[in-house]
Amino acid sequence: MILKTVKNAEEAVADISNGAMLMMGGFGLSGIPENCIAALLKKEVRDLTIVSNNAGVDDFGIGLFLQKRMVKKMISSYVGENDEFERQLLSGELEVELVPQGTLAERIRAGGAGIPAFFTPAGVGTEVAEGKEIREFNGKLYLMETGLTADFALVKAWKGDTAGNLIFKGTARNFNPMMATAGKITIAEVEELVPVGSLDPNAIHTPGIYVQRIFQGEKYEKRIEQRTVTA
Amino acid sequence: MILKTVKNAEEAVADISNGAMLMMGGFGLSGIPENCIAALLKKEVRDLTIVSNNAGVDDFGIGLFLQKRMVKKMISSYVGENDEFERQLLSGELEVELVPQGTLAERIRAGGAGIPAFFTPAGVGTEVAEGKEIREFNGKLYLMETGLTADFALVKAWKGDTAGNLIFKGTARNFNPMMATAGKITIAEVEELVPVGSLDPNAIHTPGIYVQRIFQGEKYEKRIEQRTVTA
Amino acid sequence: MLTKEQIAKRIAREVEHGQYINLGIGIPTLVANYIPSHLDVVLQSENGLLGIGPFPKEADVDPDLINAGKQTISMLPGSAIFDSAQSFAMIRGGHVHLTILGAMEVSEHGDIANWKIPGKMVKGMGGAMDLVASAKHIIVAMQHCSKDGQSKLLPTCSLPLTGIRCVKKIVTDLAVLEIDPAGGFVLLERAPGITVEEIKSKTAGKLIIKGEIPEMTFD
Amino acid sequence: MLTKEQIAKRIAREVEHGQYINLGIGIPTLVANYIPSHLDVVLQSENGLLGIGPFPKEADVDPDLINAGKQTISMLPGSAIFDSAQSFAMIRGGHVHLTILGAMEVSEHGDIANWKIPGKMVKGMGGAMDLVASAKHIIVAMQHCSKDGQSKLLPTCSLPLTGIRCVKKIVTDLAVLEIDPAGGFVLLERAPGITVEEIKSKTAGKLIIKGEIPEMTFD
Repeated sequence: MILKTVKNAEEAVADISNGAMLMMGGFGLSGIPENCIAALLKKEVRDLTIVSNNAGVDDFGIGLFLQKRMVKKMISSYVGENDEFERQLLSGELEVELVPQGTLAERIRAGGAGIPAFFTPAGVGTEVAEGKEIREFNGKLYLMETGLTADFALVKAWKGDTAGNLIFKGTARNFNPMMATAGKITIAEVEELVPVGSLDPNAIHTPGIYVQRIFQGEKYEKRIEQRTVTA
Repeated sequence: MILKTVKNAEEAVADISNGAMLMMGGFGLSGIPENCIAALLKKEVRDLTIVSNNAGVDDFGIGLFLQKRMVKKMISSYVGENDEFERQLLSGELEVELVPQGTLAERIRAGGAGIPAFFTPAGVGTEVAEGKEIREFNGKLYLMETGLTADFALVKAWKGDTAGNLIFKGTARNFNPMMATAGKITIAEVEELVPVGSLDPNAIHTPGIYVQRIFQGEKYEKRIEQRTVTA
Repeated sequence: MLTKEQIAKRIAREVEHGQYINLGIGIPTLVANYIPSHLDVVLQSENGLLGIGPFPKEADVDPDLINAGKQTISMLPGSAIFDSAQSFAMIRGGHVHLTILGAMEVSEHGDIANWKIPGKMVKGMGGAMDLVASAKHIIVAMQHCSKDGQSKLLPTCSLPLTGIRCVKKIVTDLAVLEIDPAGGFVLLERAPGITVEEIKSKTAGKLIIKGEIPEMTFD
Repeated sequence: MLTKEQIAKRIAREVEHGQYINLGIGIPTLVANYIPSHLDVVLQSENGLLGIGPFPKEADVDPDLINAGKQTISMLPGSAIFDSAQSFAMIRGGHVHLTILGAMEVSEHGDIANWKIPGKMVKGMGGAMDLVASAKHIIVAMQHCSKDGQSKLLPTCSLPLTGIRCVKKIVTDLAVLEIDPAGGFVLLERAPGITVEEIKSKTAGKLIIKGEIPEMTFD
């Protein structure tokens, strides 16, 4: 096996520099790469283009990048939980490409899978379709969307082995597996890093071939956005 | 949960009739739906269009359909292990569409995922590209392929629950998960059928939403094509 | 006028046995509470879960288990977890039978707008564009009028669209309506105590009234 | 003339540390036996496995564990299993670094034909078209001439193509050659006892000979 272990988040993100395009896993605050985010905040890299379904909240996740004005452009599907984001967007300080969530997921999968373009019905007849090719298949209209890759993909998994194989937990899986395939360099942080041979090959969510660096993260806060409970 | 259990293979394939288009899981003889194949052989349905990576061997798997002349057309990537197949093909008795294996896998996935078409580099400059749209993306040529669905998908899993959730074993997974998504009716036969709640939700390969009928198969032969061993 | 709970309760009557259903944020989420227990249905959350259960007990709260509204949830036996690409493969591929979602505006041709108010509010479309472009049956849950009294049932939408010719049915605080394939809101039911005249006056788009319009009843 | 094992042995020298590699059926499969143990590489099988191990002991034979040649195999620690769509996502997406496969013909521009002889043999392309259209580095293992003595290194292929301008290197029983980007087979090494003259006479395509051509050595 090819071993991918690095020491920690700082080492993992050491070569991410100003102007980089990053994919960051997570849905809301669930399954986000907390350690990589902290390391990047410390580095204060700037002019980042970030592909992430959401933009965090004002004081956690990608929201912290926005506070420090580290982001040039966001490619996301929903950014409703972040006031600072909305302010920077409406004032024109931040460039934003809003993409339907399924299209975003599929564009990332396509990018990782060597598929340069595909057709989807999402967005036909809306401003999302502007400037895009529309084509009819079997009597229904579709628009062409392109595959998406990034310089780095930062993903967060539950368990991982030193060969880069990953297993996610619950709905913290979300965008992480596709993003892992679409980074030129994919960095995985995991709650538990285990030796090669400890994971069931039949239960791997992301095969190690997609992961270039892996480390065990620490002090996961896993902040909850909407704590809803039954009495 | 929505329960999908049927009694056996006979009940599962009861409404498959002449002229149907079927997808059948498996790579070589590994992971093929043996019980459904036996039930269809008994029914002697004819004029089938079959999507399957391979065509079985002369006396097992889909090869048995060919012996009985039940097949009108095969859509496959490799049919080299079957002499009767090659004979019917060269003599023109059998219609065949040969598709690159990755393109076949992706066409099936696309069909199940509501993607009517996508671009792939496989086959550019070859006879596979004849009549297809060629387009350049980022300096490389790609051809457009279309999504594929079928009237029925027949898949074979290791374990399944009564809600249709499936787990495959080893390389018997192969084409089964994509085909499960692309059948208007998907029939899953499993080695072990367990009650809802017995499988780890985090380890499901095929979510039950894709499966309309499930039953526990019997007497799996699992014939080996090339028994290679180390002394 | 129906309460939010009553809108959810009324929509729950549209649910059929054996359906896989995606519930949007807000009133649609409440629908889950009113689906009759003799119907076997499965709720899909587009962030990657089939088999959403009730909100968890405090002790069972798991930050790694949320719905698309980022609320903590539980899983029912028989659940399956998957990634976002697989989730939208299900949606786009037509495997999810019913989508229930909110809207800012619906047009008499079934167009829907629910993601953007230019210059004012930009939250993003999330999964809504994929859902409305894909589901076989789409029901909108919303107030009949905006807070400043403007009808949200219009000849054409004024806000940026989420999808075109996709909405099949609308349940508001005043009425149940369905979209006529030729255009127009067909009035099916009135909320208790609401007259046809009132609905007519609060519907800016073409309202189609055929025969007597029954009043909804709730136990 | 190299034996099949020697062809495999020579190709194994092309393998680099850290590579993910797909080995085709036949001679390419033998390459696995000769990869130096100090190199960490991972073998991919396109039917859905990363981490192919040696053939199993008789007692460990598992019909649910085969390679793309339908041979029973074992898995190494750290393996991962996946479906065919994921497998070709890896291949098409350029995550597999090196592909080694057989051929019936190779042209001096790197075109390859290996799946069909019109009217005679139709086995299908399997995964070969995806592999040659995608891998960054492609090495062909084959005999220099066909059984009836015809050169398989041609100006242009006569058989239906598998892919165009994709082959980088060729190892035959007579020589190691690489494709010149401008066209032509650049002769790199001779098999023990084989003269440049013989290779020249058995290469129908343009052969490029620069300086002294070293003879391969095997321990």
